[in-house]
Amino acid sequence: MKAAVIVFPGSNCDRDIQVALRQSMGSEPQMVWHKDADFDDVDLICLPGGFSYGDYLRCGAMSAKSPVMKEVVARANKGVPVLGICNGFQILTECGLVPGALMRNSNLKFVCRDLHLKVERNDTVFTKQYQAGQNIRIPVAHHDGNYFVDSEGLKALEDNGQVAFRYSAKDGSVSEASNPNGSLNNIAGVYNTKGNVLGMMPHPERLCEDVLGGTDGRPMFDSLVAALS
Amino acid sequence: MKARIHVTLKNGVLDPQGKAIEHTLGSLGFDGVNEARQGKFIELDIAETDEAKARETVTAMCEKLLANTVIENYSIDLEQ
Amino acid sequence: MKARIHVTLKNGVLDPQGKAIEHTLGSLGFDGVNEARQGKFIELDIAETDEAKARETVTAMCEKLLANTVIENYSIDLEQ
Amino acid sequence: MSEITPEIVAEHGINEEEYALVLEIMGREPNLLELGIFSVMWSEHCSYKSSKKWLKTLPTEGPQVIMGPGENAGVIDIGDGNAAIFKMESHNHPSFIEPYQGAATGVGGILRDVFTMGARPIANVNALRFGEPDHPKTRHLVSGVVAGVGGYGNCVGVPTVAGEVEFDPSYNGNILVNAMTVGLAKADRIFTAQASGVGNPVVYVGSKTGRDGIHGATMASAEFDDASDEKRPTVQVGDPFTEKLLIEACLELMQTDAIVAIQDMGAAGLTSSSFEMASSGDMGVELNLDQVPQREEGMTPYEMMLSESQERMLIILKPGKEDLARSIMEKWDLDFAVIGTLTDSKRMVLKFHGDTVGDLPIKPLAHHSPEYDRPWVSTPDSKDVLASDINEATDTTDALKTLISSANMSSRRWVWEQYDHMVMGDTIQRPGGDAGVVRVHGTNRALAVTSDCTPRYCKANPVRGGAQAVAETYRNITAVGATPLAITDNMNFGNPERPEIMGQFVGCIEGMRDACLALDYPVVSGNVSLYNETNGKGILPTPVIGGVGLLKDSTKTATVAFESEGESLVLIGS
Ligand SMILES: Nc1ncnc2c1ncn2[C@@H]1O[C@H](COP(=O)(O)OP(=O)(O)O)[C@@H](O)[C@H]1O
Repeated sequence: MKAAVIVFPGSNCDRDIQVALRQSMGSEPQMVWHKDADFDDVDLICLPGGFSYGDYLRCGAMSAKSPVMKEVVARANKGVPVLGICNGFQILTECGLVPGALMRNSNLKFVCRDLHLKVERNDTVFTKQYQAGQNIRIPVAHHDGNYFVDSEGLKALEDNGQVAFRYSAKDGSVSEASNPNGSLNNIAGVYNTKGNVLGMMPHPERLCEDVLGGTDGRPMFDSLVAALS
Repeated sequence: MKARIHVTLKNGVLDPQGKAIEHTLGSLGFDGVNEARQGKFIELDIAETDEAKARETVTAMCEKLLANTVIENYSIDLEQ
Repeated sequence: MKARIHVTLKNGVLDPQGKAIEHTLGSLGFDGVNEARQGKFIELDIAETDEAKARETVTAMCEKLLANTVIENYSIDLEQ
Repeated sequence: MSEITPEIVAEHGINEEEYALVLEIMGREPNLLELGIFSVMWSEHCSYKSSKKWLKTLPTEGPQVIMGPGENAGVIDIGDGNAAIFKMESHNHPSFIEPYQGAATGVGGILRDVFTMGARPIANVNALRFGEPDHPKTRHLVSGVVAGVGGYGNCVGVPTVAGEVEFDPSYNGNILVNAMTVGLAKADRIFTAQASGVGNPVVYVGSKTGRDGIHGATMASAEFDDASDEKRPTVQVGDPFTEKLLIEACLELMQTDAIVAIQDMGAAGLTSSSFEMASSGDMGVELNLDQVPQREEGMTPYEMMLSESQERMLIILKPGKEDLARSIMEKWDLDFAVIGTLTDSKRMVLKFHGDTVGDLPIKPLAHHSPEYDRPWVSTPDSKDVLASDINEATDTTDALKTLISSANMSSRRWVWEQYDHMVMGDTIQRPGGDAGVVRVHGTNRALAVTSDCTPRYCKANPVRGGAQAVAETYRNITAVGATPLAITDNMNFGNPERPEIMGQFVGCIEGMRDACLALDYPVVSGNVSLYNETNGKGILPTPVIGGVGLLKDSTKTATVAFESEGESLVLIGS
């Protein structure tokens, strides 16, 4: 599998994803500077977390206009899998690859901690190595992860099975109490309609090694490698 | 020419910042605030002097960057 | 009554957001933007109907919460 | 015609004797620009004039020490050819005036001190002290400071892995915001501020210069009164996004061989950075202020030299490397300008619109700044508190509840969850334990970091309190399985012109020295913040210690958590 990680000015989880990919792939992903629109053909494109352009104006708004994003959108539309984590998710919503918007957390505070996610489906390239309905532990670290979409949009997401993950409790239950940021229906990640683009606020790349506190993020990268190699 | 742009959340879009303002004003003892909404206010100083052309350009700026039209409305005031 | 409040950075205070907007508008091909500044726009719906009293209350709200007067200015428009 | 009146001199915080020394050094009356430069260079903040004599008594050497105090940050050897570079710094006064920006720019400043030496910052620590929880200002200050520390650190992508938060009425009018950064560099690729090479270009990179915090450095060294709330000095606004670009751009430039010397523009910005670089290399420098990137129109030389705009660096390049450096800065969208050259005149010559607007000797200003041996009295022994003086608790459950619900014992989760403590993917022990632990990227080693101080001990007995603070960091580092290597410190005290306060300072230093010597645990960097005093009431003596230790095997770390049923509890020590 060949993977690219797009680096925007202000990205700060680019190396973290690089490490996670390297661990699962056994080879190096390509790091692509946002001004380089003509990067190699790859099997996977990752948009990392961070504060691209300082999160100024709206998170992800300015990066979504980067030269490289035109190319990313074109390739995503051709079916190349795209994974956007945290700021990467915000960029995906801003360029319209996935529906909705990420607003300021409902308590207005940055939140960094481990929490639980319910895996909604395991039939995508991202989740084959999880079980559907599995409860996994993954950290979040964001200020603007409050997922919003209008009511028709929400209905469509739910009807099409585009919800990828929901914030859950340790016991797997999904309720307001397990919602860290005010997201509608506890949505932590969404797919596009074709299922080849995934945007998610939690950081699977941060829990891929026992010494860092857990490995529940690793199956995502292993799934991608298995599906795309 | 100066362009003054207001970017506000569409009706029906939850506004966590507005809610927090409402709540905090209440706890500071300011009663009688029925609703608070927070938006952005952007001022641009642009070289264009023709009003019609300026409006066209600034509208394009709003559509392309300054507002996220999925959740936001915008309005533009121009001043020589 | 509606109160429309503009909160803007004082002159001379660095506006990283404005700078980033300027930069991105430039790279999107919008030339001729000399300066961009970003502020906040807050709309309150308040129960008070007397204009003088409303202005006094909203001024107090701005001083106490809505503006950071160390670095920001505010202005208030009221509308019945 | 004299433009310098005694009032103007006093406004610049320069006393009569100091002004006499100014006249002697200059051999003439200074102009306003020159006076402004003296005032910032000789402020307590930049010159350490009250503390120097005592700081010199701290042990600073050891086989692990690569560079001790005197550089932007201390450097220690951590094996495998790597070095850890760290320092702590205060941003107390600005954070009281504007908690978010004050704390944010505090984090930004200490990050620059570390990456300016060639290190990638890998961990942040913050030590915070506030007034009583129900004091009317406390809530606003706590939430603003915590948001500011997080806002900056999270955005630049450096994990905040440890810290402390304490409440005491003595901080009601003077909160303490101490930030520490630990960075990682190759031991043979350390950059310093020592200028050399006549004719070498002096370049400016980073953000443009504005009228921020002019006189900030002198403000930070002057006592507060109630009117200072009204004065509302221009506070600096931080731009962590630009800082992130600056980190990446500087580290990229450091990979080339273009740099002779590099220095961040901290307090007193262009003035202190250019003086420090020239003076440590015994050079002269000529600056053309017209070339300084400016954010506002009509800035005067005085404003440019004294501005504290954030996210700026000064670099001496090797000849002919301008284009290389420019292309890297432009890649990262940062301003780049050649603003001067090194000379052999040992003077700083400032040009503006073709005229010479300032001409000052470098060494006397930088090194012959006043140094005081302030009178001090040692702190009288406080009465021992005997167990029999205290009523026995009638209900231990209630007593426990009182303890754990007190502000100083309560959980700090609310604070550290607002900090990204995992970014960079090497955090092995998150906040909440004895020390934060971060892996040395790509190796099996890890660094443990902690900050500690118990100010009420320091008040009761400065010598033992100072020693205790050092020892506590040592224990916290040991408790996670690491070997303590060295410390940085942040000496926060009241007005040193009062002999009791000076006595607290002297006592704490003595205790720190004793502990450092006993533990082979040298001081490699530090910062002093004096005049933390409002209306004549000083804070508790607060010598915050930041400790760094090494784990050779990062998998062999111990946490505070009980792991399973049936584990044994063992008490060791006295
Ligand atoms: N401002 C802060 N930032 C990050 N971590 C903090 C902060 N304040 C406290 N902590 C963490 O909370 C834990 C408990 O703090 P404290 O009560 O000071 O611990 P101790 O007395 O054991 O050193 C420590 O792990 C500390 O690092």
